[in-house]
Amino acid sequence: MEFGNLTAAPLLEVEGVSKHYPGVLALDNVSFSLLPGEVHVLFGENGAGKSTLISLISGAIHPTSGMIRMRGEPVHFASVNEARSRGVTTVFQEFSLIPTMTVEENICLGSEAVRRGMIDRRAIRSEVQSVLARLGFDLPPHALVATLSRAEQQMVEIARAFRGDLSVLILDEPTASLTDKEAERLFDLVAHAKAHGVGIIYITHRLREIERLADRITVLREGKNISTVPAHGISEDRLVKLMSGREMGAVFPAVTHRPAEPLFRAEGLTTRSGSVRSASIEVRAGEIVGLAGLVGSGKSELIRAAFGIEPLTAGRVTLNGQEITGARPQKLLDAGLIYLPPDRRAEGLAMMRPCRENLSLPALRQSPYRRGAFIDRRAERRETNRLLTEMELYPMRPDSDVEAFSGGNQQKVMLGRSLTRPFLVYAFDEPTVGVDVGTRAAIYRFIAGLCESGAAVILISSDLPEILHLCNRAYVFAKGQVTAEVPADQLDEPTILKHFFERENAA
Amino acid sequence: MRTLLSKSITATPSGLVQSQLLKRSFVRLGVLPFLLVIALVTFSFLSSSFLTVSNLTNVVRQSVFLAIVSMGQMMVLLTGGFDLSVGTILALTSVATAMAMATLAQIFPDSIFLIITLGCLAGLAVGTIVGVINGLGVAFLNVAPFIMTLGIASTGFGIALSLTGGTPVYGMPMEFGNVFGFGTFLSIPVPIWIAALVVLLTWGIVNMTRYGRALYAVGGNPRAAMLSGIDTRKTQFLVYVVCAFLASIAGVLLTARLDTGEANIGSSMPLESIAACVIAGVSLRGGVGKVGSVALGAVFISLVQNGMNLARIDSYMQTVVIGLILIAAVVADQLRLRYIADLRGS
Amino acid sequence: MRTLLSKSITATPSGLVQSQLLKRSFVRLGVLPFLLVIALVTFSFLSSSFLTVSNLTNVVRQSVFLAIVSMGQMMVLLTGGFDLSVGTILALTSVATAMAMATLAQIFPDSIFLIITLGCLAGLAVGTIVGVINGLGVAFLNVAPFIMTLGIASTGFGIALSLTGGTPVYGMPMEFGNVFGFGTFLSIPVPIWIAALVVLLTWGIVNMTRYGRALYAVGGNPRAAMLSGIDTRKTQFLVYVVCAFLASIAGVLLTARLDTGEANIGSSMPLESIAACVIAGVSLRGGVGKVGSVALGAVFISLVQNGMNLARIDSYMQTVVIGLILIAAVVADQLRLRYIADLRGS
Amino acid sequence: KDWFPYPVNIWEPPFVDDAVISDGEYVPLDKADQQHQLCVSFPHMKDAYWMAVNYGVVEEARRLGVNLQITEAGGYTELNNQISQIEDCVAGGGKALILGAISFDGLNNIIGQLKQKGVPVVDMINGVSSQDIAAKAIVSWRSVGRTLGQYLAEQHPAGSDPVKLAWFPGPAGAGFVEDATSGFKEGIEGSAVELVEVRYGDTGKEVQTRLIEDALQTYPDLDYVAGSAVAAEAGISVLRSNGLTDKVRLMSYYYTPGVDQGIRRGQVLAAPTDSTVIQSRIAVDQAVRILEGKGVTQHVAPQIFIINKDNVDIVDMNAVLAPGDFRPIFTVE
Ligand SMILES: Nc1ncnc2c1ncn2[C@@H]1O[C@H](COP(=O)(O)OP(=O)(O)OP(=O)(O)O)[C@@H](O)[C@H]1O
Ligand SMILES: Nc1ncnc2c1ncn2[C@@H]1O[C@H](COP(=O)(O)OP(=O)(O)OP(=O)(O)O)[C@@H](O)[C@H]1O
Ligand SMILES: [Mg+2]
Ligand SMILES: [Mg+2]
Repeated sequence: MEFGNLTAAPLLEVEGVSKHYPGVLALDNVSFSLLPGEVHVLFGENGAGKSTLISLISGAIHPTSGMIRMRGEPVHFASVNEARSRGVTTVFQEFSLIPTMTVEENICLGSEAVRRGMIDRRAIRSEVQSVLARLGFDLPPHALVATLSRAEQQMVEIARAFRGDLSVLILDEPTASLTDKEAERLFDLVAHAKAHGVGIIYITHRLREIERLADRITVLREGKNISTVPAHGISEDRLVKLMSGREMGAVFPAVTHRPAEPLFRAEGLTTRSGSVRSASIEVRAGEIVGLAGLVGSGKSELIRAAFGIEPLTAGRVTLNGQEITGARPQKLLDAGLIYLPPDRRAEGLAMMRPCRENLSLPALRQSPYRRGAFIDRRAERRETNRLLTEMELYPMRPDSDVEAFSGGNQQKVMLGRSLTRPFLVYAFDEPTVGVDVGTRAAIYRFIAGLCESGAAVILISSDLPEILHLCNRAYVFAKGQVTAEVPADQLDEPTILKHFFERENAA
Repeated sequence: MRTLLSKSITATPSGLVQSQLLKRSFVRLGVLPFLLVIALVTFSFLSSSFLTVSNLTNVVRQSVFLAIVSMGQMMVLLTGGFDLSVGTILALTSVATAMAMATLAQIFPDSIFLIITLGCLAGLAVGTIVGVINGLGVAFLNVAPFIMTLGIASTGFGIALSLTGGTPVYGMPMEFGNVFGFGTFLSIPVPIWIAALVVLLTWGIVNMTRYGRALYAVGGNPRAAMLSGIDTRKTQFLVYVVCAFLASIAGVLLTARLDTGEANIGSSMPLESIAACVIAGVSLRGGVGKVGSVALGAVFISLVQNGMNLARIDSYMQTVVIGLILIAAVVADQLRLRYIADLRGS
Repeated sequence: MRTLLSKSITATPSGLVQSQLLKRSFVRLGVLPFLLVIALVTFSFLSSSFLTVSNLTNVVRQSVFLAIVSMGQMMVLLTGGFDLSVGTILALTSVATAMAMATLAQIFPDSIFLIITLGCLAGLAVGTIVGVINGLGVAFLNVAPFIMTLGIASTGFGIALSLTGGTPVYGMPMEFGNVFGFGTFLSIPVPIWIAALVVLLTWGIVNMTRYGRALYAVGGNPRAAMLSGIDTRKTQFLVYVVCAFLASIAGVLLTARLDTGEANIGSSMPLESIAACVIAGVSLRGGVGKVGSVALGAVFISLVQNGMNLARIDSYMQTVVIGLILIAAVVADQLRLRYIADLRGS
Repeated sequence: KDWFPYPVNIWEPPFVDDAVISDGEYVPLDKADQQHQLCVSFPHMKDAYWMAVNYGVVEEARRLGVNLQITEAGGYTELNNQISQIEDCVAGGGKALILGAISFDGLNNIIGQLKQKGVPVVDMINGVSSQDIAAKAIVSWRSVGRTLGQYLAEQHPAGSDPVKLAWFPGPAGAGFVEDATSGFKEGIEGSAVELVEVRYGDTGKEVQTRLIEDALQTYPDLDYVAGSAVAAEAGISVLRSNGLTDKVRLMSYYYTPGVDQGIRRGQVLAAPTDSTVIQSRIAVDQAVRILEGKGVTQHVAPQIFIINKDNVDIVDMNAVLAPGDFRPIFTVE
């Protein structure tokens, strides 16, 4: 692992910036510097202020105090556009994509090639194609972004950053919902950019990536810069301690599976959109079953179809012996199946509603929330507070709108829903998208808890280690079909990867 | 972080503290109470007869219809919808009620009570049916609420006209008007009692029941609501029915007040009711809004109109002023949101 | 429902192919062309004088004003906004143009050309200023477009009325009407030429320029647009100015057509123009819409009105029919979207 | 110079359908004893006709030396608003109400209430069915329509070659529109005039223009376009554009500056007038007389007459129209 030369003049300096948000001091006098040709990782708990910091640098928001220098001279980016014109491009954590526009339009949005005042369609097309080719992302350029899965949207967001010439590249959790295949391509490009003297700020919660990419690491906690350390030879435990300020056990708990009677069975499911074709899986009580596969392989769609939000053309789904094919979510929730979607913004949360309401939503027809036709608001308050403490939400602001929460905290609120009432089968789709190591451990613990308390858990994940450590069995998807069921004893990386690409090898 | 912040607040000099107090009430109560007070003061300077019990009762009675309609409109707006047919519903209800009563009066001339009850029911039924149609269109045919309700508005108006031939319908028993139009109970006009009841019920539904939550959820993020097991279609369908029902209550009251069935009323209701909601801070994108404020909004609009009449402001000027006031109200609300920003969490 | 549909499709493989063909064109062209054809056929059966060159010219000429206004309205809708003041802008422009010309005609009785040019400019200026105010309010004071434009509409109307007392403003040079109202070029009425130009320009702006993209982006997701380096405020501000400018062009043409300045025109414009957009598939949530379809939408509405007049459908029925047609158009569009889904799958 | 004495019709007994109508002359008070506060309520203040009414009441109030507060409801769909405005005005100290009603029956309640309060109501222009009014200064729209119809019938008596007429009275549902229409139908009954079409529509000029254009498409052989003044004015430019100016003739059932200009230029054939200004002046005088307990002719109205090219120059326009430079006034102090 090679080093950005620390002697060179810094490309970017942030000097004592603070950012006040209503009721929150998101950044507290933080200083930070970026050298040309280095990958500088920002590391910290959810809500530590990472995104806020890079939002400041990229001109999306403005500091309450403090200043930013670029190549020595002070700069005040009034807008993202201005920052970009100075070569600062950003991949935001909450995507900056327009759902109603096509992939192509999104990729070149705001800086379309123009000829004589008119948009130059041909130039744009070729440019987009080349970018996608370089990244090796196979995305349909004319598909509406609204019809893409979160992962695919993430790829669009990334592709956008690699257009034009850049001097500072900011990546806010770019791999949060990517599988290794896509991630690998990204890493190559990062390395390439780095070799050309681009300074890269990289935010991630995945320790493996830090190990893989980082030259220096800046740890933020509660909006303060705790310390900046060179990456080589720093241990994970040390990082985690810096991050959370306390010792932390292993990320992955030891799960004891006691597979009992089958609770969830999907047989020969085929979706109308064709994203899943005659796929069958079975999940037993007391076990965690993983669904793995590349982006767009259909691992989510299978469950989405079972949960009645993707039209089916064939197949049947049974829950605890009772047929539930094509039933609507309300019925399914009552029957004991809950699905937690991967994209909290699009499908998870009502952003302008308070945290509390978002949390209690699925359980309002159950006691203790229910009082006849009414809501027992005291009980609701009590329950939600309990759940939020259980989910370790910090800062604890049950009454403020989730809009104002950090990414990870929003995730916690959404997952908290699965605790509001008991279910037989839990389906988590990318449950740890953008959550910090501590929270992740917490989430894993409570998933394990669910399993051990005899529930059936389906874990859809692009993060292999998750599958490997937590699952009892795993189904591997490719091109919308189940290519393999991997039993516990064969559950290791090579086996699964083999099945990822099976079709391609065959073809 | 919270500790940090509360420090920084307590650290602020004493002068700031008082302004903080004002701000707090501003934030809690919203901007309307302040506007109401301002309006009251201004107009009582401009006209001696403004700040009298009789006139203020007057104002409230005049605002009754708008207030009731706005309740329904608000619920629709909460789901991210729209109801442009409330005016037509008023008209249809009025015509239906009058016709029903007129016919019944022919058949059983002397059983007043029966006539009135059945007449009202007929009116409410007709109005509510319009809501059912709106609901079906929006919830099950996915027609954009704007067009659905606009289309129905035009259709219904046409029907009302061809029913009446454009002339008023009379022949309702006097008692109807005497009770529901001009009657008083504990020296407060009956319509006000009814409106108060409606507002109270709406408040209960919106804040205390699951259905109310569903309204906010559907408006806030339909897909999320659906995944959380809320029947978004049912929620939407119902809200249009409820809205229509409330509108037709207003229609019945208005008919009682006019003592005739008129096809030609309510045309300004859709925009006025939406305006009442928006100045009360209801978001047209759905998911945001408070019942109390909307009621105030309706009263506020009527109050301003009344005040301007008493202050003898020439009626061209009035249209100018009312326009500016609407805008001013929303601008003020923007300021309020800023303050919220300053206060939140501390 | 959905599953049923798709089943029945997969069930009939042979019928599938043909229906697919129809569907594809349906999907590509949208629903309006079909509706237009249907309307044309129906009405030419109902009235012999309908399908004549003179009448069709008539229809197009009548649709000119709505078409031009709808262009502006559409751009506003694309950004997720609203413009309820287009009617008032029409009225103000009309009054301003007429007054300016009348006064100028007093001063330089014989320099017709000067009078007309300055008069038009005056009208356009006044109209556009209204847009500037709307823009400032929405983009910089964050007032909800609905209220901002509604308030301005009321204000402007009041001003227009107090300028004229509601009576027509006479005294414009005949030539103005002769050219812009009734003149023809290559035996096609001048207003049609101008409208065509406006539609073409709008099409260019919306589809060929960065600003056009910005409109869609801001409507599609304002925050994302901002993060993509688009100046959302500027975009919004401009769109209201442009909309007002187009509306005032329509106003000038209408004035020429009526030969008088009128404060009482355009009251139906806001809703009609929005309706024209929505049946053309423009989303009120912003970000979706095609210029071509909107132009068709405007023509369609005028065509139906004209057709019904020629078919001697009585006025009451007309309001009923127009309402139903609006809804039908949108329902048909829903079917289309469902087909799109199928096509993507198969 | 004074407007009175003015030739009027007098109804005896007042307010009943089968009253005996006699001719007479109206002479108002020359001053009010004290400065009464009167309320005047209009349906709207958006066209030349109501401008003439406004002119009439204002001038008469000034002449008599009383105060007025004038409100306008904003259109014929705003009945509820008119009621509120009346309540407000009375609450504001109005001693009497001069009412241009939106609805024939819809205001009976409020009128009843006012009577109990001892506030006399003078009914002008549009008319109401209530018996609780104190006086009426009304030319019924029905008889106005009938007058126009009869005028036309005289020119095309039964037996003469038939003529086609399209009728554009104004917004559907507005009382005066429906009345004028039925009156007109009565007028042309049994004549050679064929009423081929009745088209309601908002009294915006652009709407009327469109209706007329379509009518001309439907009936290429149309002889007359008649209806509201707006329709007549719109007709002028439409006919000009289709080069039909001397083929199709225009008539209006009430009188406005536009119609006036049209008649003088020979573009409009004829229009009846209810002497709008006088009617309004009488209403004010009646109100004052009632307040001062002086004798009042309870039910009276100017005689209707047709204005056409022949008499347009001799008619005193101050009895019919507001002066060109007049702007609506909403308060007289
Ligand atoms: N728009 C906002 N309004 C109010 N508070 C905000 C807003 N955005 C962020 N915050 C607060 O600022 C703090 C930092 O948020 P930020 O998104 O920077 O955290 P983060 O380090 O990116 O966390 P994550 O890893 O979950 O993305 C959090 O406490 C968050 O609640
Ligand atoms: N939320 C969604 N809305 C619309 N289409 C979707 C959505 N999610 C997935 N799809 C479509 O279904 C196909 C399969 O997506 P799916 O989510 O099942 O893939 P996946 O294996 O879960 O990969 P990932 O979810 O990581 O993208 C995708 O190519 C996408 O086009
Ligand atoms: Mg973040
Ligand atoms: Mg997925």
